[in-house]
Amino acid sequence: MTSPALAEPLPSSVRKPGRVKSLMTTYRVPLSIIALCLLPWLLPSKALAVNVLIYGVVAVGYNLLFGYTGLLSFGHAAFVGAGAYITGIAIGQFGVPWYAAVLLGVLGGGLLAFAIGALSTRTRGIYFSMVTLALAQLVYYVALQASSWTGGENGLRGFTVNKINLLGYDINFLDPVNKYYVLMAFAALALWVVSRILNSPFGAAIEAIRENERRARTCGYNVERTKLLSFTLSGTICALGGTMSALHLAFVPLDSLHYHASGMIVMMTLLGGASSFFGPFVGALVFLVMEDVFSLWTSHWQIIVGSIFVLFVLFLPKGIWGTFLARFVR
Amino acid sequence: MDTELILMQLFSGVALGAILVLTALGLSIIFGMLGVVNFAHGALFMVGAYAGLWVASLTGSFWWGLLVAPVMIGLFGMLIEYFLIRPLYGRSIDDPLLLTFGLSYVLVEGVRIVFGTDGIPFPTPSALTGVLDLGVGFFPIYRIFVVGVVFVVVLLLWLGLEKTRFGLIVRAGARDPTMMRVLGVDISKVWLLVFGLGVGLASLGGVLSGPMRSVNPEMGSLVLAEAFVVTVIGGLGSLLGSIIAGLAVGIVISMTALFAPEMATIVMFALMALVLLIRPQGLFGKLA
Amino acid sequence: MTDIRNITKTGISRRRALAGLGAGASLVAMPWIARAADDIIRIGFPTPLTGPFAAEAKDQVKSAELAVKQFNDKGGINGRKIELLVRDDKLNGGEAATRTLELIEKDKVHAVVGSLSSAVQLAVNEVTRARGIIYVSISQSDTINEVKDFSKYTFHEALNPHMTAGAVARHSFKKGSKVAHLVADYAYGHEMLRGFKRAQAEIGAETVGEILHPFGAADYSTFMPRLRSMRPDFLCISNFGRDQANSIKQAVDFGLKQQAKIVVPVILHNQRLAVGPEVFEGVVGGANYYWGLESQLPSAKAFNDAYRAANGGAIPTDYGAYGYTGLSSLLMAMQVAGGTDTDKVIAALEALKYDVAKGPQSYRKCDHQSVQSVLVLESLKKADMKNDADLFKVVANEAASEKVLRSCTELGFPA
Amino acid sequence: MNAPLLAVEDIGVRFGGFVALQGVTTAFHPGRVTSIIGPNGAGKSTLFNVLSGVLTPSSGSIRFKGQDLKGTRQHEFVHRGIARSYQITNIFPDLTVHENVRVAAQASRSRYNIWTNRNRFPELDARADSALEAVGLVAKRDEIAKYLAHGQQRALEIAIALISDPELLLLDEPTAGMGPEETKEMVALLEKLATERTILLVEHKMKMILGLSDRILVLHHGRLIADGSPRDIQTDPEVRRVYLGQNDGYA
Repeated sequence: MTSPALAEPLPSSVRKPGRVKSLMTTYRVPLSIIALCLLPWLLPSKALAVNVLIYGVVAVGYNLLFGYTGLLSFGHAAFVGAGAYITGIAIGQFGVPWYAAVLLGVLGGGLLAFAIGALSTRTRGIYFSMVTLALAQLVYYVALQASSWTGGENGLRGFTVNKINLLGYDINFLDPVNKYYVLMAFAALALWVVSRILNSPFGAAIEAIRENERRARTCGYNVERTKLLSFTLSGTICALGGTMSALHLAFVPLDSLHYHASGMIVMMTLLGGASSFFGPFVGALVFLVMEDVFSLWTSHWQIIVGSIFVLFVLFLPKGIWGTFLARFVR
Repeated sequence: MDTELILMQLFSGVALGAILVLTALGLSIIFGMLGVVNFAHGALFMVGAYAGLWVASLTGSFWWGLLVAPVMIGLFGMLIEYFLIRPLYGRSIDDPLLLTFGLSYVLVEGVRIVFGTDGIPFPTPSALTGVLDLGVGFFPIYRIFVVGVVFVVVLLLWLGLEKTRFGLIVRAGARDPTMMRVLGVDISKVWLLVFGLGVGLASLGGVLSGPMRSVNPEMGSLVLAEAFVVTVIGGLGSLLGSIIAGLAVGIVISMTALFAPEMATIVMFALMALVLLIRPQGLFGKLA
Repeated sequence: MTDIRNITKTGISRRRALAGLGAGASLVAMPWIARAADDIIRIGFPTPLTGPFAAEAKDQVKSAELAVKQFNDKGGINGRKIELLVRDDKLNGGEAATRTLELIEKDKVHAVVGSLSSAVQLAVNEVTRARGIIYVSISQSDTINEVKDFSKYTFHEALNPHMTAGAVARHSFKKGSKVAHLVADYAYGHEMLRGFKRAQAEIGAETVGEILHPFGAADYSTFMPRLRSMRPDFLCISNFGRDQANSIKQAVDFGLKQQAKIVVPVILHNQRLAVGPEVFEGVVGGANYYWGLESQLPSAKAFNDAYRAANGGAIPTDYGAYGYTGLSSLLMAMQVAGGTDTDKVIAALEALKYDVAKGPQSYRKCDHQSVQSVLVLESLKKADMKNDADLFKVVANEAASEKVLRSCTELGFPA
Repeated sequence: MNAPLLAVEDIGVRFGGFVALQGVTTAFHPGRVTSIIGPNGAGKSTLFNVLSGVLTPSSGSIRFKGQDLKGTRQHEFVHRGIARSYQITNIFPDLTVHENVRVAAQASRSRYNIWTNRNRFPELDARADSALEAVGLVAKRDEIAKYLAHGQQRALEIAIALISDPELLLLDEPTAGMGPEETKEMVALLEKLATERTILLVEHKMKMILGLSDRILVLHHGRLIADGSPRDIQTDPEVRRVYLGQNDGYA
């Protein structure tokens, strides 16, 4: 039980994280992995748990750009989708082994992120959001037109991975538990990578740009190049989420490229809290569980989700996890 | 291709452009004055169409719907500004964008609850049905009427912004809000009115679109994309830019529809990407 | 407004969800609530309860529930009760695949019925195919008939674009008719166009032009001058849903109806209600079902009466009826098979002859397409409507025949 | 006369039709404090922006240590040895004092290192601490910058600028908004800094300028109208007319 004194955030001008908080920061990756191991046994279904993994990775990757670099992209669905499409096409049309297809998806998505980033990071502020949205919509329409590759509006299919071979053992990939833990390894890898990036000097540089772009430039940072690198890394992580989703569903819907999908990523990130490492993951979890549960109650679940989002922007801009950390963890 | 068809296509393009201008104006004005990207623009457009229909069915006249609904929804917009947007001034510029994004979900679902998910019929007012012979082809009278309305609205806006004291305050306020406060102008009142005006324009667009497009809860989603493209090409916040960009996009779509019709949507986004690469701030925009 | 709570009378799934929320919230690790006893037959039913086709989806659910109720009232299948698990697929393939995985892995359904778009049905098909689960698909597509997407577990209850476009063409075009096409540029649009042109070739009707329009466009005004300049006798609009509503509305505005007869491959009851009688007046389109069939067909009468009794006098609609015919065929096959054994049920479905609402139907062996009658409807003038639900005149009722389908060899199946 | 550190040749800046600077030619030699004064809108900040790479001049050239700075991008200026502060306090508000300086120190190396833990650069921490020491902020090391007093924030900004060990330091009104106490401390700090490097100062507080500067430049309507020692400037009739005549010394 928390004491009343701790329930209210202390007005503090000093940043000296308490013992719990600094432990949580130091061991954030192992702690996250433990939480992920338990996840499928706490959620209504394994399929939902895998979706949480996927969107958790996507949101954490997205947050590298949004929360840590301070750039609001409305086009990240393009990278998630690119990862998924490339993986699916590689397996279904070229018979590439699944692990190589994952690698191709991640690299391809990263490359697309580099291209879109190179164009969009030249703009600032609200223009940046608009440009990312427009370029991502362009990707959507290209995928719609290139139907011989992507399946167009029908979606990409025909690449179900039934079993995978790990260290000489055949694993039934249709089994939900197996699938979860294999994909969890990818998620853990992604979390570890993002954590290292955030801990690195580059992590400090993007925070500086978020805090004060002009000052960062005056300090000698090549702001455009740093933003582009952040954009590319963020898009690459999102592409990994996309490849995971391709393996999970054995289907890539065209809708996965639409700007509504980008909006969903933003909502998840904000809901969980863009100011913290694990916040976006929590956001993905809460968003998906909410959707799952509310959509069983009422077909008008969107009004609930929308209202909650509005209230969060107004009153809890730190998000669920961010608020929780600020209030209860020292 | 004969000349008549090309002329006709050009005319269709201008008419479509006028409609695009109408859909973009509200978005452009709100951004220009408040620096807020209203993601609920499309949803408010849709709500406007439903409100127009509702008023028209109560009064039995399309014209009442056309007049009353934009005022009604404009007032509703002021409530949004007062209760939802205002607390966000001074925070990140992204916050109003995110809030209105969430709001659009609420509005769309709200309309689904009240009016159903399928959409409802919105017949063309009987005085404006039929087609007009332009010499090179036939064009719906109603569309010509809409072009006329857009012209009048743009003219009124221009007069209002350039020739009145209120317009002066609005333009000055957009440039330097702190200065206005120093001069004793209650800038928050101006913002309230401008937001209401922008939302009112969005819903006017909705009412006018009712007889042309099918009225359904999702109709705003496409409009939002179109309005974004037009305002971004024109330069966010530039009224003149929106008008020129709207017409240009209309003509480009129309010409594409003649030669490569399946590309008529993609060309809009391609044009936008192109403009942004050459001039990131849009044709008439100022750098942020 | 109906919501799922009202639709799903069993309520089991909801209680389960509530328990899940509680467990999640208190973070108590516990094995997931034990599933229902195996003497219940569970059928998963993904359908887009949110989105533009929510009204059709709700009609589908009501029809499906009716079929389940009728079987349960008769004592179920071999004494086993049937439970319908409705899920919202949000008209999104990814969402549909997730819901289907949940239905299979968590709810252990014995079969899946549903979907309302080509993409969603292909997503569900992919999931059920890999896991050997019987799936009765109830939305239109030519793609799913082809060998590439074939699944021996999947049965295609809905009509396909080839059938509807063909029927509409056969009952509208004459030799020498001039036909202009406005086609949505995606697989479904191209499939409808192909259906029309195939029939045109047989009839000897001439194509005077075709325009592909972007999928999901809102404004069609820029296509109209060219369509007018083609001076067609018929304007075929091969698109669906909102695209159809917008394009017909604008074609009418541009006076194309005075020039040509507008025909569409599929005409929807709810769409006609949403757009209004003035716009649709005289438009001809294909359909799987129309309640007005009851004057000609006893099975339609029986279905309508049962539906009215269960739903406060409402009448069933086209896509709604798929829920009834699709579920009924599956349950009849289970009855024959004496349970849920997959191979036995497949064999029973392949051999099944059924007439539950629209005349005799059966599944073709090679692609599992339901061979069935196709209706050609014409939208009535407002003055000619006898009541609010009296929307269409039945122009033709093309009897079930394998001849109107593409041949098995054409679809890629061994001869 | 040794070679100038920075030589400015016929610099002009135009914004559309507005001429902000015109024909400014001057040179700055190492180890001196030069102040730039002039009424509001005279072009002081524009000149600063040109010298720090924020603005590219419409005409003219700048040579730093004999090298033409043409085409040099703004972020490269600091690597060349020119650092600056801003008129309105410009720090990283949500970082701690130490992080503020440390992130500036890091800009000179390991900018794009995405893999090594940032704590494995002890020399950066040491450099940051010594910069804080120089401006007297060691006690505030772990405080979040936005909660510092105004004068301390200005000092922090100077520490940020100092961390790159610049040869030329451009300070835009370092005492803006300060009370007499804080101003005094800042003047002491500037005097200390002036012993080690070349300083260019934009200021309005005449008393302070006269006490601190070796040389004063006067700008008016974008032109350089006077250049000389504080004594020369005080007696210059032109300067008295356009500048001191309208001001009481505290703008």
